[in-house]
Amino acid sequence: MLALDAAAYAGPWRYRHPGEKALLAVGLLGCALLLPAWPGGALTGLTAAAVLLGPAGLPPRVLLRAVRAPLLFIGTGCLPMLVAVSGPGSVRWAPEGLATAAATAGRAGAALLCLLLFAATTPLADVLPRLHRLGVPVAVTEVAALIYRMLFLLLDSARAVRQAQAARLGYRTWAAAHRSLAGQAGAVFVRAFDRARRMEEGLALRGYTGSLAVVTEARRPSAAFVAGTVLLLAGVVLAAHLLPTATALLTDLPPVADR
Amino acid sequence: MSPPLVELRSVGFGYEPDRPVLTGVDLAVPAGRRCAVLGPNGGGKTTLFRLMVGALAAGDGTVLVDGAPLRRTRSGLLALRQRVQLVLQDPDDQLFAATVFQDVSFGPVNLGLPEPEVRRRCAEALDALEITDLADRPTHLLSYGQRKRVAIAGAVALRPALLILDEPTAGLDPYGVEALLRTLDGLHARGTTLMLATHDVDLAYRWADELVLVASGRVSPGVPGTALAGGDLLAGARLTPAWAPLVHRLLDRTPGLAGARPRSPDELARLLAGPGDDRPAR
Amino acid sequence: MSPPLVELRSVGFGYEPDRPVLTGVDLAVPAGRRCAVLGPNGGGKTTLFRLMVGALAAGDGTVLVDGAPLRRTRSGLLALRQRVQLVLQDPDDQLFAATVFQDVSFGPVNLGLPEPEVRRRCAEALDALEITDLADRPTHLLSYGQRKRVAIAGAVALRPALLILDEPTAGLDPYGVEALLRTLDGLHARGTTLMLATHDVDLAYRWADELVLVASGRVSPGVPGTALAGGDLLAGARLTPAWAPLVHRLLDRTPGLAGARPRSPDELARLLAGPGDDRPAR
Amino acid sequence: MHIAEGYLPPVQAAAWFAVSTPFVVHGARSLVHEVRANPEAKLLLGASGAFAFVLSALKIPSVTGSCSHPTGVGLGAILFRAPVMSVLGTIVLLFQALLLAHGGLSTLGANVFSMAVVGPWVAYGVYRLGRRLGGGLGVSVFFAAALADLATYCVTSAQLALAFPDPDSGFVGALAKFGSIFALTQIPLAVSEGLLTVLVIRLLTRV
Repeated sequence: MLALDAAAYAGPWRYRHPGEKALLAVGLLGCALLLPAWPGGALTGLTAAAVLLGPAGLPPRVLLRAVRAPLLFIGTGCLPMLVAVSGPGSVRWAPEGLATAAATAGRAGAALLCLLLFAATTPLADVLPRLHRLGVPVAVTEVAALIYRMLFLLLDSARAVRQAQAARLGYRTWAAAHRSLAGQAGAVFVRAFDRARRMEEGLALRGYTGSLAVVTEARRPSAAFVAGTVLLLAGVVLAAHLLPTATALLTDLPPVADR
Repeated sequence: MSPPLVELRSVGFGYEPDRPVLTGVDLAVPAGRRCAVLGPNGGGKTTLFRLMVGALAAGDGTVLVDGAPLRRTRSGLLALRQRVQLVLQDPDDQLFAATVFQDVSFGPVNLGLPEPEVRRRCAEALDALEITDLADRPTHLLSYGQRKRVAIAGAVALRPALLILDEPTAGLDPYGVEALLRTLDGLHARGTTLMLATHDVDLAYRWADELVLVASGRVSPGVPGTALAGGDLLAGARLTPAWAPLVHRLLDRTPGLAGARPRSPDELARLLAGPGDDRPAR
Repeated sequence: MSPPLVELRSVGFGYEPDRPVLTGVDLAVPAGRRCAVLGPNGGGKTTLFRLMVGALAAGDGTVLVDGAPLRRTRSGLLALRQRVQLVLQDPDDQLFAATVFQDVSFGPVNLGLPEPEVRRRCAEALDALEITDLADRPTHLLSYGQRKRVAIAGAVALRPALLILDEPTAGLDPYGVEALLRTLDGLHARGTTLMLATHDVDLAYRWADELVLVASGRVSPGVPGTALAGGDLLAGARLTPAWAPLVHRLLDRTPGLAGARPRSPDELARLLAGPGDDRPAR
Repeated sequence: MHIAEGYLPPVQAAAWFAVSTPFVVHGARSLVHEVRANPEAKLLLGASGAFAFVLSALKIPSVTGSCSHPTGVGLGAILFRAPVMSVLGTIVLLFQALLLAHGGLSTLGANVFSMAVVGPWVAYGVYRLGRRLGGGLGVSVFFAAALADLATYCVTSAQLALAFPDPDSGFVGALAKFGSIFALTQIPLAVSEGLLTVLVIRLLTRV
């Protein structure tokens, strides 16, 4: 199972309206992107992490596992900023790149936490049927919903096929692993289209003639949550602007007082 | 007297021109029945069901619904689907939506019912299948047994008069089978006529009030329970005998137990243990 | 005396830190057994099997193979996989090559055997499963029962000493079940130790020479056949009693039939019909 | 390799949305059209998208011993058409962001351009060209999949180079730097993906 998906269904914000969680997460994401990395980005990241681990109730274990791969990308992606090339073979350390690298890593790290704030609290089951309100064609949202349903079936198949192959020594050598992987992809492909065919028949029996419309669970938006979100966002923006001024004042004042 | 819900009259069908899967099928399902369809894999059970719900067009013969010939037009089929629903063996063939509630709502929404009525129907179907607590759960995190119930609820939400279930107990453990049968009894008590396919001869014997045998392209309705004790009919359908009718014959030869009719091992165990001795064998 | 093929000593396991699936498992599978593992869905049967084939690492305790602790290194697992093979319930999860022969040859090819030896092993496995005639058929055009056999052949081609089958009879009709059991008996006669999971208490009773109950995280080996007639152990495992042991008790109370031990309804039918009367009830 | 959430400067992230949108809208239009003509296509598209998601989650062994994931864009574009892949790819990228935290919302535009627009079109173009030049199925599929994989990573490198030009040599130097990290190391993996795709296509044409 996918840990973020499972967390979204298990968490305390499960029954909140997806719109209000989107407002909070995307609002914070905007702060992370648009405010200067220091201190705005850092503040945003801290806020997102605090909300995620606090009221949103995400187990720290899940959070740590989720950030591993993206952090690896961020780390690798920042390395080239620390060197400069002026021509073939002439490479030098570029200490001036450190600021860019730090700002980028900070921004990306904060943004990642904002993304997780949405992903780990908002079930796609609540999001997909509402996407057409944002102008996405219904056919596309219905296809997306089918992808969402089928990908779990296929992930299970892929996992089971891999285990069966491993049991029959399918990953012993590099060549065997390639053969196994092709078999795995092929088996999943055949399963995918078998699933589609069978689901077509199954849905025809339920009266499918072209529309997959369903009624969505009612989710009442909470005025308090929205108000809290707006306050929090305003607070982050304000703090991001005041903090440099305040620190500047604090660091500037003593010398002034000395004189 | 009201006509049968669904009736087949000398119906024949084959997927390929000269290889008939079913021939000369005469079968009537009156309202109120609990009908078990027994037969081997590949014997034609699923084809029979598909003919009854109009998913396949009969090659020969006539399919009647409420006494009137089935019209295979859009509106004819739409009317049929509100009278007869088929639940397939693998729930993953019929569940497509992200949550249980969304999935169950599909049929009523598709009928064009207003939203409050859709919600009412869903609540009713979830209640009938005893899965109200699952309503908000994502489909992909359910167990197999739970998904089976959701698939049945999706059909029940259309309020069919006849509900046909293809191997509903396959893949369930004994406890799951008993729980599902109790739920089906509840549906039956609410007035739904039931028809189910099974390989389990003992299950058919103890649950059904009509037995239909489907094998090698022939459909034999009205099979007596005693025929499940063995014999050519059963062997021809590649089925093993049921324990229960044999045990009944054995009981009739056992002093003090003649006439006892346990239909499950549990009942037999109870008969043999304590209360069974209330008719002391002297 | 040779050590058990596989032995678990106070093994515990959980997929998540504080939710154990199995605890304190002590189980030994000596060579030559026909062992049936009974238990409800979600009770831990599959987890037990995956621990035995090294697909999962035991949280606590030790897994011994041929008396030596299992090393979870590349070579340790390689050796294990040539001794113990697990066949999963759904054959589609295990068939990934285009034709039956290619699929069955997967294991031997991965072992790095020379081609003539690969062919010999495949021919042997196909023969053991009685599917030699299917060798060149594409796997996806086979029936469910045939696919099950191909999946088993794929494991048999590695010549395991212990073959574990997860619900091999699920989805088969009674005839298919009997045919598969006969085939498994053939494998057993060729020297393969067998272990299978099933929900079917009567099947376990008549086929196995050792019964293991797996329920709510506990594994109870050496369950006597009489325990399948009912009682707390069985009820705790959410299983219904088997007919056969109850019928045996009943037979002992029936004049002229005491001591008869039919293990299937077929045998009971024969006993009650003709030859059963060779001990006339007077 | 998806560009992580928040990695690109906001203006560039927005620009990539602007670049990708026409392709995705075009893809969505042809999807809506196809589904209207043929309702069953919805299920096939659902299965294709789910397959693409799962494919990108498979672990592919590389010659260097490390593991990576196939992009799957080559296989997808050969099996379906490039415009449809652009919309399916967008859905899959959104799911990867929300279910796996691979990629992100702000970088969706950039990732869509490399993986759901350029990759599929390269695969489709190379495959058609290969077939027209008389290349066998295997050869055409190999180059289509391998080059689509490489093209995807080259575009990603270019996107990063545009965002973070080298202090001495600007875009060109940055392209060399990011390219050597993301695209050069990808060559063996592209070869792996090419071989894998040939094996899958062979398997599928045989059945």
